[in-house]
Amino acid sequence: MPIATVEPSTTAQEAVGTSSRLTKILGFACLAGLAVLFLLAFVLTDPDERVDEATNIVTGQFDAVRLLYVHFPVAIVTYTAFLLNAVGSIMVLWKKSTWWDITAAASAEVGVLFCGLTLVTGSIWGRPIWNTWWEWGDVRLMTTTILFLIFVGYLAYRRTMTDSQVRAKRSAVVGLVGAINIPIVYKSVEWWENRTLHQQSTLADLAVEDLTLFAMIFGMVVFLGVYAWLLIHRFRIGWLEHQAETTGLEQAIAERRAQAPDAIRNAVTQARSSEPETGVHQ
Amino acid sequence: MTHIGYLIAGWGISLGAIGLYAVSLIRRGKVLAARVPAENRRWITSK
Amino acid sequence: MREIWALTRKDLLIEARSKVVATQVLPFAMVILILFGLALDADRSSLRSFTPGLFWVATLFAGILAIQRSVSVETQSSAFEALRLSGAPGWKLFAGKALAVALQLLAIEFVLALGVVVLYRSNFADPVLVVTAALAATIAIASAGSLYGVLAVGMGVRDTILPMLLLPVLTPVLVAATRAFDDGLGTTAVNGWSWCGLLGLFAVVYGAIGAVAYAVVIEDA
Amino acid sequence: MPGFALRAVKQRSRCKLIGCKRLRRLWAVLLSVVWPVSLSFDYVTDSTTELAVQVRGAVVLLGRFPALAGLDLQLDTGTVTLVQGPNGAGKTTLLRLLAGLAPLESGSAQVLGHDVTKAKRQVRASVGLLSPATMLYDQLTIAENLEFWASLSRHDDVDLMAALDRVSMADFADQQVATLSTGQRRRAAIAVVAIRRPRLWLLDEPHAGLDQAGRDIVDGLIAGAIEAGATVVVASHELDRVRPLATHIATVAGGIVHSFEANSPGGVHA
Repeated sequence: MPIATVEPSTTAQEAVGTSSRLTKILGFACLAGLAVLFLLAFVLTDPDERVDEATNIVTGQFDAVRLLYVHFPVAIVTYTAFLLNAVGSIMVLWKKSTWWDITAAASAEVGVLFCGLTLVTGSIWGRPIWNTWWEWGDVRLMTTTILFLIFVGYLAYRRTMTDSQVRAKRSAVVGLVGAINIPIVYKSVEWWENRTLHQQSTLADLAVEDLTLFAMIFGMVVFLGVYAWLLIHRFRIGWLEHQAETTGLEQAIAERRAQAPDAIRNAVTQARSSEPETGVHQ
Repeated sequence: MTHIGYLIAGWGISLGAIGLYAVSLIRRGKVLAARVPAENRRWITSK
Repeated sequence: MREIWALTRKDLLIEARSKVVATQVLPFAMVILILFGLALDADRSSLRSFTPGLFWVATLFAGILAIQRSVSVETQSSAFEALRLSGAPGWKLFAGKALAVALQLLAIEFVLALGVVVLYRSNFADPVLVVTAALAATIAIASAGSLYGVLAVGMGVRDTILPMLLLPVLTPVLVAATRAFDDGLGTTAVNGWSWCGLLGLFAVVYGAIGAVAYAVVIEDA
Repeated sequence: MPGFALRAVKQRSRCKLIGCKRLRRLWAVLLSVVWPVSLSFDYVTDSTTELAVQVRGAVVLLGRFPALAGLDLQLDTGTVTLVQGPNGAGKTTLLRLLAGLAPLESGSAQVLGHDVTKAKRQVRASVGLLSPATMLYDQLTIAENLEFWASLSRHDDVDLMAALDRVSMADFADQQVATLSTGQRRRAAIAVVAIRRPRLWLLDEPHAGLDQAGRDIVDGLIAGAIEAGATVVVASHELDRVRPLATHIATVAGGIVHSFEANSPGGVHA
């Protein structure tokens, strides 16, 4: 991750973006964490192998389990991101807060990325373990897919509006209704097919060693850090966009007001020319 | 190591996509920051 | 109540005069049925076993059009402004618009039901269950649809964004309604009434969300 | 022209918000020109009458364009105000703001004692906005349209035929709107506003598209509204028509009220 180096304040005007000292520290910590996670996932932990003592047949996920060290944290980040979006949506509707609107939008965008990655990594893991890229009968897969579609729609919806107040309020409604829908989707799909493959082979069913569990939790922490880094940067972009809008606004108001004397002079001329229907076009 | 192709694909796609997204964010931020006066970029100044 | 009925009556009256749903949306729903039949190679037994799903997918697609029509009735003469100016509470406006959509959807579903009986040789073994499930599902679809319809108003891209927003949200309704019909049509042995109960819950939840959110959307901006 | 009062006194406080030195200087110059005149203008200080409209520093955005750029306006109950100004001055947006339809970016606006942002529904229910869009359903007859809007705004008790008669449209009551001419639609739209018995009439180009008889109907309607104790705001380019009726004339330009002056109704203007 190329992060701008700290520059003396005199030249801070150029080459500064959305990074600050905090995000630089966080960014390097995340890179280091990812390296450690990589080590944990590929070197320090063992493949998932269970030996049936009666028949001596070896079962388990073998090395495919190493995919879970990325799939599980990414999924956790997805749900965190959409939860934050729901919180932001509530705050927009309750407090009419621009800050929360930008946060909600930022979190949804990062959430859609991670949701897509959850689906992709889950699918890649499912191919050797479930023997299929896609399993219709799995509740979590279906729910996550619907979640993904709802928030892709949310992002597309945000892009259709330019008025920031209208956009904030309406997309908050869309985000919130989408979030409320998630438990409904989960419940209905669970009823739909009473089996879920997920429950057969995840965290709880692995030959759980301390290190496996630690790697999972460590991965979760690292990816939440990555999420925080992305969220902060995305938030600052949204905030800069908002700033650019408001800065433009004050100037636009000033220019608009300055039109008044000219416009009146034209209007007077127009009244004298006794053609009241014709207005002055600006 | 079993399933080596799946592992490379899963980890590669994940880290690659996140990395690309991070780079795009930084780029977007730099372009936008140039359009906003410095005093409004509060995280840069130590206020 | 008076305001709700006035709105519903107005929308139905406009439909009775313009016949947009009757001459465009309804035939479209039948076209979907026939396309399914052709695409699935007119294999009667598979068509019959797929009937519940095909029925509800056709209803959802036709429903999108009916909702767009319901919105365009108001936008064509900027009547949404006048609805706001009427001072009527948002939830009543929502109820009136959603009720009109629901009644039109029920008419579409009735014709679709005749269609699957004739075209797919489906058999409505348990009419009480089928009608109850259809009522609950229709209320849920009309509620969510009316809300998303008004959310998409005021944008040039209305026609393309509405399905993308609405259909993912309606997936649970599709699942539950299909399962209830599976029982009602005897295609799969499931407990249709428990699914029907779930549909009833959806109708209540989407109705409540719609009423609150519609007021938020229409009273602002 | 006596009583020419630039209502820039309050706008001085907005300058800080705008933060533009050039503009502040501009206002200072304008103020110094206008100040002696505005002293003699005691309309604002007389607060014995109830205010129908009170707008302070209103900024309304259309997209990112400030259609209203810090507008101030006060109107007494029972007045008829002609809002004049060139196209794009912000007249329509001002009327929409007063109807509770335009969101305020900053500033405040009270209409008939209700805040337009906090009590939108009360504001909307008590004003009558006649806008360029007729807001009639094409497929319904005039009578059905009237009936619908009457029951939606809980005015079912009004005599719809009498309302149509007042705009000379009783003969067309059972015709679909789609078959009517522009002028006839305008008349029907006027009837829709009239049955609401609004306390504040907001007329946006009420004379547009009307024949001589139709214009007389509008004038009669304004007179009737005043008799009923309502307040009227007319945005119009038909100055010769409205001036004889107006008690005040507000000139809007550049998104602000540029001048606000009393007018003696009854045909001062030739």
